[in-house]
Parts: sequence; C-alpha cells; structure tokens
Amino acid sequence: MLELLVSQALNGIQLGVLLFLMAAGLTLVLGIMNVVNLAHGSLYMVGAYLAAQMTAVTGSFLLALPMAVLATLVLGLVLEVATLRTLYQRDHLDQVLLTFGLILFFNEVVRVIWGPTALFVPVPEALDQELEFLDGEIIYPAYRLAIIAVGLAVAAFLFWLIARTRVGMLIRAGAANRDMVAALGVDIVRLNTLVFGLGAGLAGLAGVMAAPILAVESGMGDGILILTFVVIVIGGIGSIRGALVAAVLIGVVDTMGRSLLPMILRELVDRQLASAIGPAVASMLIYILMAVVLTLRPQGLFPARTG
Amino acid sequence: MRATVLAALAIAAVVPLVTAGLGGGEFYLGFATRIVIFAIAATSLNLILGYGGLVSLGHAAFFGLAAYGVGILAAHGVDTAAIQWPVALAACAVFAAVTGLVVLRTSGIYFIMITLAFAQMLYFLFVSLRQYGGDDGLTIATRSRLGPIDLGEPVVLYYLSVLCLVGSLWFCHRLVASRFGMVIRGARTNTRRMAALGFPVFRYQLVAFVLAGVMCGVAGILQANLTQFVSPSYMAWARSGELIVMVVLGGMGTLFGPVLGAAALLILEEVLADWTVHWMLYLGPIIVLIVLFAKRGLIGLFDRRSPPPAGGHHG
Amino acid sequence: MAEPLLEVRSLRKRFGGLTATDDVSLRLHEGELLAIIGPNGAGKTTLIAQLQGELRPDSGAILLSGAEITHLSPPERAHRGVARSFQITSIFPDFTALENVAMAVQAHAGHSFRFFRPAASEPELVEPAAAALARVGLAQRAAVPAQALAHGEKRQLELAMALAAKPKVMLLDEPMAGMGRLESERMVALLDSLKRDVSILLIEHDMDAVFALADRIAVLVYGRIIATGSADQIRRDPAVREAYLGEGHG
Amino acid sequence: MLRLSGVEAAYGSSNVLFGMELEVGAGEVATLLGRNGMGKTTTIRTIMGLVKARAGSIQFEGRELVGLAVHRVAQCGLGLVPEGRQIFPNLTVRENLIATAANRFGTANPWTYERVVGLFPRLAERATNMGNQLSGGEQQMLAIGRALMTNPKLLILDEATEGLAPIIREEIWACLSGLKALGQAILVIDKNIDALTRIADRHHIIEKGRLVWSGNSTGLVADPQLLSRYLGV
Amino acid sequence: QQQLKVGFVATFSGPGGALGRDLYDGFMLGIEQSGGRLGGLTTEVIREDDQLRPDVGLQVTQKLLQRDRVDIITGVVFSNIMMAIYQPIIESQTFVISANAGPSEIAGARCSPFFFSTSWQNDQPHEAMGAHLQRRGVGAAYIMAPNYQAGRDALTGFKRQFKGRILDEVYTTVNQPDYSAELTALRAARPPATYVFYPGGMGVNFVRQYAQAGLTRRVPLYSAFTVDATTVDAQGEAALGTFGTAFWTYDLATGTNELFVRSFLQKHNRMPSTYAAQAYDSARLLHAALTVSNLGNKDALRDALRKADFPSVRGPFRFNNNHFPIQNFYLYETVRDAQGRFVQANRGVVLENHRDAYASQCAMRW
Ligand SMILES: Nc1ncnc2c1ncn2[C@@H]1O[C@H](COP(=O)(O)OP(=O)(O)OP(=O)(O)O)[C@@H](O)[C@H]1O
Ligand SMILES: Nc1ncnc2c1ncn2[C@@H]1O[C@H](COP(=O)(O)OP(=O)(O)OP(=O)(O)O)[C@@H](O)[C@H]1O
Ligand SMILES: [Mg+2]
Ligand SMILES: [Mg+2]
Repeated sequence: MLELLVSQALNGIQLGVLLFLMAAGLTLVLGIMNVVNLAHGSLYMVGAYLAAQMTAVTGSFLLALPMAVLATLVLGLVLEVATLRTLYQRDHLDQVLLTFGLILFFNEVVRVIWGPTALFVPVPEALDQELEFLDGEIIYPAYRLAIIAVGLAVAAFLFWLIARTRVGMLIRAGAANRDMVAALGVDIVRLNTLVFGLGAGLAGLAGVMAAPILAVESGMGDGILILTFVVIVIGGIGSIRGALVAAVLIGVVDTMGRSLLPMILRELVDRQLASAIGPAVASMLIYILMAVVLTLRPQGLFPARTG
Repeated sequence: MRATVLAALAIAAVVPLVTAGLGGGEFYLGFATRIVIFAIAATSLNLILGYGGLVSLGHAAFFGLAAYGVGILAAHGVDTAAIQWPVALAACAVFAAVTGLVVLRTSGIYFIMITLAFAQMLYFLFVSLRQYGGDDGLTIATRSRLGPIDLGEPVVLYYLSVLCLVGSLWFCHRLVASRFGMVIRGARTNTRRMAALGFPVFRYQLVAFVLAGVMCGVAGILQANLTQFVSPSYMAWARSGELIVMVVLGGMGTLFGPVLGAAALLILEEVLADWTVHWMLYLGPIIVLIVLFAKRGLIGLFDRRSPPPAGGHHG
Repeated sequence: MAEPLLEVRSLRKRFGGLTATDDVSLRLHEGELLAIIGPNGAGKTTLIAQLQGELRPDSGAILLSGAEITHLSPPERAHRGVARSFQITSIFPDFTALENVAMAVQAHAGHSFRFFRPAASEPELVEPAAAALARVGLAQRAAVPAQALAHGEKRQLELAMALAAKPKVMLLDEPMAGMGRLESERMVALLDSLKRDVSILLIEHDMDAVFALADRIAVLVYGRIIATGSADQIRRDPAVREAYLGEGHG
Repeated sequence: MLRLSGVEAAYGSSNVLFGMELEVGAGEVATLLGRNGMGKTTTIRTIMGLVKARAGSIQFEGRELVGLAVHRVAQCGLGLVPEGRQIFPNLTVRENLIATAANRFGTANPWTYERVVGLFPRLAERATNMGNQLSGGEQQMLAIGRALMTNPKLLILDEATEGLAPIIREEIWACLSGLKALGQAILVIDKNIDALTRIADRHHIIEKGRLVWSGNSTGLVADPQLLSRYLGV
Repeated sequence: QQQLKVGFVATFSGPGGALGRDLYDGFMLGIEQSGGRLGGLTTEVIREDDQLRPDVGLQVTQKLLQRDRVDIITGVVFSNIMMAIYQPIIESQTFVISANAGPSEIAGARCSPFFFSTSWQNDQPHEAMGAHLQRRGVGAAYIMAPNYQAGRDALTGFKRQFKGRILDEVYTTVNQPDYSAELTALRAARPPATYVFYPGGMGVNFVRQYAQAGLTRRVPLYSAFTVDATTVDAQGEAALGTFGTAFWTYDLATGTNELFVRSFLQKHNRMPSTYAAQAYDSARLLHAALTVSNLGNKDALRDALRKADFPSVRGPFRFNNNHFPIQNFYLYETVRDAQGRFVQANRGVVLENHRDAYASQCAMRW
C-alpha cells in the first residue's frame, strides 16, 4: 500500500510539474502582463508538433528539444508583435476573443500541415527505461523523472528571475502601470515582448516534454489550458510560487482522487453505486477543489500583491 | 434608435416568408430559430458580463440545465409547458442562486474560473446520469404542449423565439437604465465606492446573476424544443466560451451587440463550413481581424455615436 | 454636554508590526467640524477607514448617536448616515458627473430593487444630484463623463457624492488635495456652510483651510493623538510644531 | 533646455492645449501655474509623449521630442513625478526605487537608494512594504525618490507636495532649492505660490490650454492682478 | 430519377476528425468502384461536418433533409450524434446507413425500417474480445474505459461474454491525457490480462503509457478500437503485441478486400482503417440495392437493402431483423509487416455470424 502511495505521489508530482511549466508561462503573461492568452494551449500544441517534426528530421529528441522550444518562443514573439501588442490597453475580453480566434486557427493549421491523426515522438533512448526503487517495489519510468527534474529547474530559474532581478521588478511594475514604467525610461514594449516570448517558450517546453508520453494531435492544448487556468487561479494569479504549489497540489489531488477515490467509495457504498459516482466525482475533483479554495480564499492561495 | 429597432423587427417578422421562398426553407427557418435562441442566451450573458462586468465562463450551464429540465420531464411523460417550463426555469434560478453565493465572492479571472468550475461539475454530473442518456444525450419524443399553440410547427417555434428575444431585449433595455441597473453598472467599475455609498453590492449582483441565469434558461427551453434533443455538450465549457465570443464580437454592454454577435458567429460558421472542411482556418483569423479593427465589436461598425466601453478591468 | 454624535473609544489597528491606530479616542459633536492633522503615515486614513467600516479595528468601539456600529458593514453604516470621500479619488469613471451623484442619492433613497423605471427620469434622484453638483460648483460639468474631468474637478465630484447622501457625519479625507487656490477657497466656504447641517471629520494638510474651518483640531502622530484643542492652542503647541507644522505656520 | 512652441493636444475629440508655449533654461527652476483643469498636467503628459502632440514642437536640448516613444523621451533625461503619484503597488518600496534607477549621463554624484532614503527617512522604515500599503504622503515621497533615481537632467514635478504634511512640504522645497543649487533643472506644478516664488526663476501661467503670461518671480509678485485673475489668489 | 444525392454527416473537425476522414475516403472509394455512379445513378455526395456537437449535427442533417433533399444519409461517427439526428431522419422517411455509430437503443427498442448499419452494434467487438478471453481460459481481467456512454457500453459488452473475475472496472475522464495513476493501480493489482476501450487520441496516450510503464511485457493488453490504422502510427512499437477484435482486418483474403485495400493504399498512401472499410461497404451496399430497385419506391429499396446482395470486404454479411449485420468477428494482433509498417494481422475468427444482444428488443420482423 505504501509503495502504491509513493508511486501515485510521483505520478501526481509529475503531472503537477508539467502543469507548472504551462502555468508559469501563463501566470507571467496573465498576472504580470495582464494579458489573457487562451492561445497558450496552442503554443503547447505547436511545441509538441515541432518536437515531433524535428525529431523525425534530426532523428534525435534531445536535438529537437531546444530547436522546438526556440521555434515556439519565436512564434510567441511573432504573435505578440503581430496581434496582441495592440491589445494591452484594451479590455481583457478583447484578448479572450482574439486568442480564441488563434486557437481555432492553430488547431486547424496543424491538421492541414500534419494531418488529422496523431503523431509519434519516441522517448529518448537513454531515458526509455524503468527505474526501480526499494527493491523493485516502486517502478517508475525514467523519462517521467526527467520531466520532474526539468520542471523543478525551470521553477528555480523563474523564482530567481522574477523575485531577484531588475528585469523581474520591471516586469511586475509594468503589469501595474505601463505608462509609468515607460515614463521612467524603460522600453516597456520590448520588455513585454520578451516576457511573452518567455511564456511561449515555457509553453513550448511543456509541449515538447509531453510529446513522448502524450498523443501529439490537434486540440491537445485545449484541455490542458483549462487545467492550467485552474492551477494559476488556485495558486493566485501572478504568483510563480502559487503556480508551483497549486500545480503540484492539483497533480497530486487529481492523481490520488482518480486512484483512491473509487477504492474508498467502494468501501463505503455498494459496488454498483460506487462505480457510478466514483468516476464522476473524480473528474469533478479539481473543480471542487478550486471552488473550495476560492470560497475560502477568493484571491487564491498566494495572492500576488497587486493594487 | 427607434428606426433601427423597427427595421430589425420587420426583418425578423419576414424571415419565415423569405425562407419559405427558398428551396429547403424549413432548414433556413430552423437555422434562423437557432440564431434567435443563441441571441437570447448571449443577451442574458451580456446582462451580467457587459453591464455588470461579471465574466461568466459557465453560462451555458443554464442553457443545458433548462434543456434537461424539459427533456427529463418529457422522458417522464410530463410534456405540458405549464409544468415543464416553470420547473426548468426554477432549476436555473436555484442553480444560479446557490452558485452565485459562492462565485460572487470573487472577481476578475477568479470569477471566470469559478463559474467554469460549477458549470463543469454540472457537466460531469449529466455525463454520468445514465438514466438520461449520459453523454449520448436524451431524445425528446414530443415538443412541449403549450395550449393551442403547436410548437411542432417550425414557424410557430420561430415566432415564439423571436417573441422571447424581443422580451429579453426589452427587459434588458429597461433594466440597465433602472435604479437596479445603475447599481449593477456602478459595481462593475468601482465596487469599493458602491459599498461606501451604502449599496450591499453582493445582493444586487446575486439578483442579476439569477436573472441572467433564468433568461438563459429560456433559451435552453427553446433549444430543447427546436432540437428535440438534449445532451451534456450543451453545457460544455466551450459553449460558454462561445457565448462570450458572441457577446464580445457583437459589442458587449450594448443592447443589440450580442444579437449581432450571435448571428454573425453562427452564420460565419455555417457559410465557411459549407465551403471548406478547414473552416476554422478562416474563422480564426476573421475573429482576430474583427478584434483588431472593430474596436467595440461589430456594433461599433454600425453605430459610431455610442460611447466607447469604459476601460479595462478593475479588479 | 450633549451626547456626541460620533464617539470613538480606544480604537486600535495593527498592520503586522506597525500600529497604525493606537488607542485612539475621539468625540465628534453635532454640527461640529473636527479636523485631524498629522504627519504622513500617522494613521489618519486608516482611522477613517475604520469609521466607515472598510477596515475592522482590532479592538475598541465606534458609536453613532450612542449606538454601537463597530461591527456593521460599510453599506449599513452608510444607511445610518456615515459618508466618506476618498483620499485617492474614487468615482465611477464611465458615468457622467450627474450620474455619479445620482448613484449616491439612490443609495440614500433606500431600496434600489427597481427594475423598470429609468433612473435618469426619476426626479427624486436627479434633482438632489443636480443640487449637490451645483453646491460644489460643478453644475456646468454635469453631463461630462467623470473620467474626463480634471483632477480638481474629480475632487469636487467626490465631495458632491458624499454630500448627496445627506449624511449625518461626513468623513472627508483630504478634500482639498489637488485643488487650486480658488477652488480651495470655494471648498472652504462650502464646508463652512455645511457645518451647521452635518458633522464633519476633516483630514487635511492645507493648514489655512484647517485653521479657517476647524472647531477643534486633533493631532495624530504615529497612531496616537498627541494633542486636541482649538486652532490657537494647536498652533502654539510645541510638540505639534515639531512633529507636523514646522516653522512656516506661526 | 526645454522649449515648447505651438503645441496642441487633445483627448479624443476634445482639444485641451491650443498652441502651448513654455521654456525652461538649463539649471533653472520653472513653474507652470493655472487653475484646475487648465491643462497643466496635459502639458506635462504631452512633453513625455503620454499624450500625442497634434501640432507644434517640443525641443529638449535641441532634440525634437514630438513623435518619440515615451521611454525615449524619458531617456533624453526627463524625470517625472506624476500627478496622483502612480507608484507601483505590487513592488516593495525598495523595488519601486531601484527598478527603474539609472544614471544615463554618468552624473558624478548620482542619486542612489541610500541618498533617497536619507532624504525621506520614512521610506527606509517602510522599505519592505508594498507600494499600496503606504500612506498617501509616503507614496508621494516614493514617487519623488523614484524620479530622482533616474538621475534626470530635468525633473518634472506635477503637484508633488499634494497631501504632504507642512513640515515635509517645507523639506521638499528645501530639497528643491538644494537641487537647484546643484544645477538641476526643474519644472514644477504646484499650488503653493509663495514657495514657488521663492525658488523659481521663471513662471508660466496658463489658461484654457494657452500660455497667458510668463516672467520671473519679481514680475509675478509685482502684479497682484495676475494672481487674482488667473490663479484666484 | 437519374440522380442520387447522398448526405454524408461525420465529424471532420477537432480530435475526432481522423475518423470522419477515413469514413469519407472509404465511402468515396466505394463510389469510385462503380464509376462514380451508384446503381447507375449520377451520385452527388454532400459532406457535412457535425463538429462532434449534437446540435450542429442536427442542424446539418436538417439542411441535408430540407434544403438539399438528399435521398440517403450516411456517415456518422459518434453515437451521440446519431442519437441526436436519428429521429428527424426517420420521421422524414429518409434512409440512413450508419457507417459507424451503432447505439443500443437503435438496435433495440427504437429500431426503424429506415435505418441500416454497415458496421456493428456498439457492444459487439467488445463481446468478441470477452468471448476470446473466456475461451482462452483467462481467469481474471482488469478492464478500463472512458466514463461516457460508449465506454460503459463497451465494458458491459465485454462482461456479457467474459465470465472470469473482474479485478477492477475503471472509468476515466473522457479525453484524459495521462493514465499514470490508473496504470500504477493496475500494476499493483497484478492482473493476468488487461482489456480497454480507448478510441482515438486516448488510445494513443494509453497504449504508449502502458508500454512506457513496462506493462506490455508483463500484462498482455487486449482492446477494441484502441489500436487501429488511425492510431497505430502514433503508438509505434508500443502497440506491438497487443490484441484487438474487429469485424475486419486488412489481410482478410476476400477478393473484394484485396481490391479495396490495394486501391485505398494507392489512392491515399496509407493503410485503410476499419472505418474506411465500413464506409466502403456502405457504398457497395447502396450500389447493389439501387441496381435492383429505384429511389422512387422506398419499400422496394428497403427490400433490396435487406438482401444485402453485395460482396462485403469482410466476407459473409447479412442483416439481422434490426438491420444490423450478422457477421464474424476476428482477433487481430498488431505486428510489423515486411515493409516495416505497423499493421493489424488477422489471428482467426472469434465469433462466427455474431448477432447483437439487442435485436430481440426490436419489434421489426421481415
Ligand atoms: N494595508 C496595509 N498594510 C500595511 N500597512 C499599512 C496598510 N495600510 C496602511 N498602512 C500603513 O499604516 C500607516 C498609516 O497609514 P494611513 O494611510 O492611515 O496614513 P495617513 O495618516 O492617512 O497618511 P497621509 O497623510 O500620508 O495620507 C502608514 O505607515 C501605512 O504605510
Ligand atoms: N483622460 C481625459 N479624457 C478627456 N478629457 C480629459 C482627460 N484628462 C483631462 N481632461 C480634460 O483636459 C482638461 C485639462 O486637464 P488637466 O488635467 O491637464 O488640467 P490641470 O491643469 O492639470 O488641472 P488640475 O490642477 O486639476 O490637475 C480638463 O478640462 C479635463 O477635463
Ligand atoms: Mg491618508
Ligand atoms: Mg493636473
């Protein structure tokens, strides 16, 4: 039983870390730049497709990884310059609408280019194995451990960037008052473009990392986008720390809920009923969690202290 | 204004005549009915979103809930509108009131997400309800019986929908200018000040939330009668998103914007999908262009005088 | 002495390690204008926020006409006659000046669950609103959206909104800030004329205005009241001169 | 140093500035006076590029500012203390000061964090508090400190003493005098005409977006008509 | 009448789009085999995308019925779409030939003289796998499906034939991307066999993660609609050695099938899927029926359809009283063929002339 719990906790953390990669980018762009970017999920998808394409071309996932991340970052820059830039001053909902249009576009574009069926990305050879712990009681795929490691490294980098550097301060200041930052001599436009690029790159990284374990297909970004929003809302918009905590929380709760809830229910009520309500409740679990968190703390767990 | 309204009414009135002239008029009439129904739903969302600043990403829940109200009662043999409709609307009101108590404590993006959460819970509930078809949905054998009025007649259903839309618009029009409407609009921009002035803002927003939910329920009832079918996909989050798109596309916080938005989106989808399988490849950029160039939504293209919507979010 | 209209008993409020209001007791009588002065960050705004209900005190009591209101919400206090103007302008930017004030009238006029009658055509809202605007000298700007008003005009609007609610007590947080000489003087005259109908708690750094208007002055420093008295007493108080006035106001 | 000629500006369709003129010489303290709503702030915003000038020219050290992006204008050496403070609510006091700090022209004795909190000790006490937790007056000090830390050639203060205690206000005037003594050019808007006449070299009075009078302190004090007519004093 | 108008409703956009494409390509190939003329009639196919949304499906169906006045409606990938559009089609007395969806209600109580299926009733492939494991003497199984109607039907169908112990019956959220939690629990249960139903992208995720967790080697994976021609390229080696059941495989040695597979490969440069095969048969069925009857006489057309006198790619084919096929179900294994492609190789008949479980509830007799 303990081994099971440990394995499930690892699963939860891994899912959480993947969510964190997404949430970090989105929270930067939303919380800090105050832009609602629904196309964040599309960038994730594009990252995964590019990983597939470049793995196929170069024959190496490890080569494809930086290329795909970079390409997604550049795509993010292009998007920002071409469309979103004019919308910073406008209502959130204009941004919602515009990026919704982008979702439709990207979902279709990848189908036109790569066809409607899912693509294949192999797990890099070195990581394509199961690691055994505790005398084989716990078996865990090496690649998933790699995802956890990458996520934690990114988290550390972001903490440092946002909290400790001048760039981080300027980014936060720009979120509160663009005009004032500019009036003090900082090129806020370029700063925002860079932040958006960073966010896009992170989404791309998430997509690339997910590609070997998930189906690379059109629309793969939509579901995770919603989950990502759940994460940043629970964590507190604009807070990297909140994103990390909430991502892992969501990952673990979702995983534990899916695996333990049906078991527990079966102890409590009869099997028929348990199999009827178990899965339903398990799929609602993260939403219930969000509702509870926001009821108790309407600004999320770590409200970024904005005005 | 008055002239525009009369013209719009005239157009709405002659639609059945025009479609009757086309080959396959019934389809076009059905399509027009669908537009009208979604216009009602979008108008109801506009009430809280456009005027109240409450961006709900769970509004389709009411649409689906009311449709299920009709469907489930019909499945149990209750098909008179006199029972079905009040029950369906009451369900919406209760759901709005209960969730409103929680969601209205939050604001901004938090509000968006928590409304989504409740809608998703309802969605998963109906997906799991095997008795009522679960994810496959529920076919409604007969349309609601409404006294001597035969909803099976497409023209009748169309006119009823138009009537409901006109009613909703009129209601909105009066509401936003009324004392109540002033409070709702004031709370959108400065909740703190509202409280200092002496308004228990929460209560007003809750009432507005319930009103909007019920109005959306009307659309759901009509939709159930139009399609004679209801499924959880009616309340999927993507539908709620689409309602937002309609409102913003048309022009939020304006009376006719949502109607225009609903018509534009549905017609665009229809025309493009008719023309190519890759219709989303074109719809996406069209939406992007509209956002970039029609700053106040489509309605801004028609009516240059109305004031620009006030700044961004405050919260 | 008659029962004070507003009484504050040992109010205390802490923010983390900082005690922003430290055992403050005050009495405001009917028809009186009490000015509170004090250095920046002394806790004046914090005090007002507690009186209005936006902040909850950690301890102490607030009484209005003898009845305790310490635990009432801001709207409830507003209904009992407590109005506030904000130090940092707080208005409805997309409403016109008139509508802004009409909102305030409406709040005072009781229930607002009227769904049909257009508020703009209700004389009982519009007329008092127009009167309040005229009183602060904004009559000509009634139809201008509030966001298009100049800074000083917004301050006037802010006051009109407080006025329109026909309050018993007005809590005014630096109403003169940002006003030119002329406007300040007009405001002084206005407050002077109001004094008789409504009790005012005034926070202001404009000493000319304070000395011209105040019946009594309380000096707040680091959350504590260090002196209370008439204008002359305060002017001469060395502690006050050192902490706040400096040498300029002899 | 700074010269505006024939500047016009508008918000949407409503014109606010009609051929505005203004001049600040090197090392000079200049003022902009006028009643509420006459366009003082708009003039400043137009100089900074926050409002687009529709006509006219704004020269700073011989360089045309009209058409430059806001940050470029600031980089030319203009430091703004805006009306309404506009400090960054989500940054700590310390971060507010250092985030945009710069010494673009290699000033020998630049404004640093230490110097600024030396000027406003209250800020040192609140160094780790968020901007929005400060009292109104503390925010004002912060806004001044923030502008100083960009080490501008021309410091622009729009109602910078608003909401400050008299004793602090005196300190700020003293500070401005000190800056002037160091050769700092300053453009200031304030309603304390007494203080301004003490330290300023040149005054501009504007009415409805037009310059109606300009001259030195002696001229201003000598003509009480002027004060009562345009400033209501 | 010289013209035949066919309305083709399927999901073309979104994640389900690959299935719609295969149906469509298969159907069009079937028409091509008769020189573009089904039963000698110039054939026009009007394609409509239901976007996997019942209300849109209904709308496009109404367009086909009312505006385009089509003679036949076919296609239809998903059951919930079929449920939404079924009633109006039947009421308008238009023939509908489902090329994929086969919900139980339509096979049972709500069967109709205007509805025909060239695929299978939803439960059947699962019953086949249940029967196979039962026959192999597998004592226990761990079974999984998404938590929606088709998923629940699938496991019900499986259990109808499989009498061994069910170690656990797990329902996951629809379109859930990650199965690590479920797989960990599965490993802990140490089952002798796993049976799953994960169509489309879910199948890609599930099968790959199953392999990555090292489970394929330890616990044999049986499935239906999880590993097929539309998913196997993305599953890659993870799909090797897994088993499935279907009414058809590409290597069935019927003459028609060889022709079908060859021409499909030639035309589209990819392996045909079961979806393509079903739709191809729809076209062939129509061709045969229209050759001996005509559109004007619905009764005659129905009789002709019921005879199903056409060479099906699957071999023996005839209709049950509810207009669902009586057909064989085969076991297949995913292997790599000589050209290195991942394909589903036929491993023999599991159920012969199988009838669905609901036919008895259908009142229709003929
Ligand atoms: N939310 C808060 N959290 C922490 N500290 C706060 C908060 N609000 C106010 N303070 C601190 O409390 C003290 C008193 O603030 P307050 O706004 O009451 O001052 P004030 O007397 O109104 O000053 P001013 O005249 O400058 O407006 C200040 O030091 C301020 O920084
Ligand atoms: N954002 C705006 N939109 C429209 N009009 C505006 C806006 N801001 C200011 N105005 C108008 O421009 C005119 C000049 O305003 P400005 O703020 O420049 O005046 P000011 O001289 O700085 O006044 P004050 O002393 O009150 O700060 C005023 O009539 C004001 O109503
Ligand atoms: Mg204050
Ligand atoms: Mg100004």
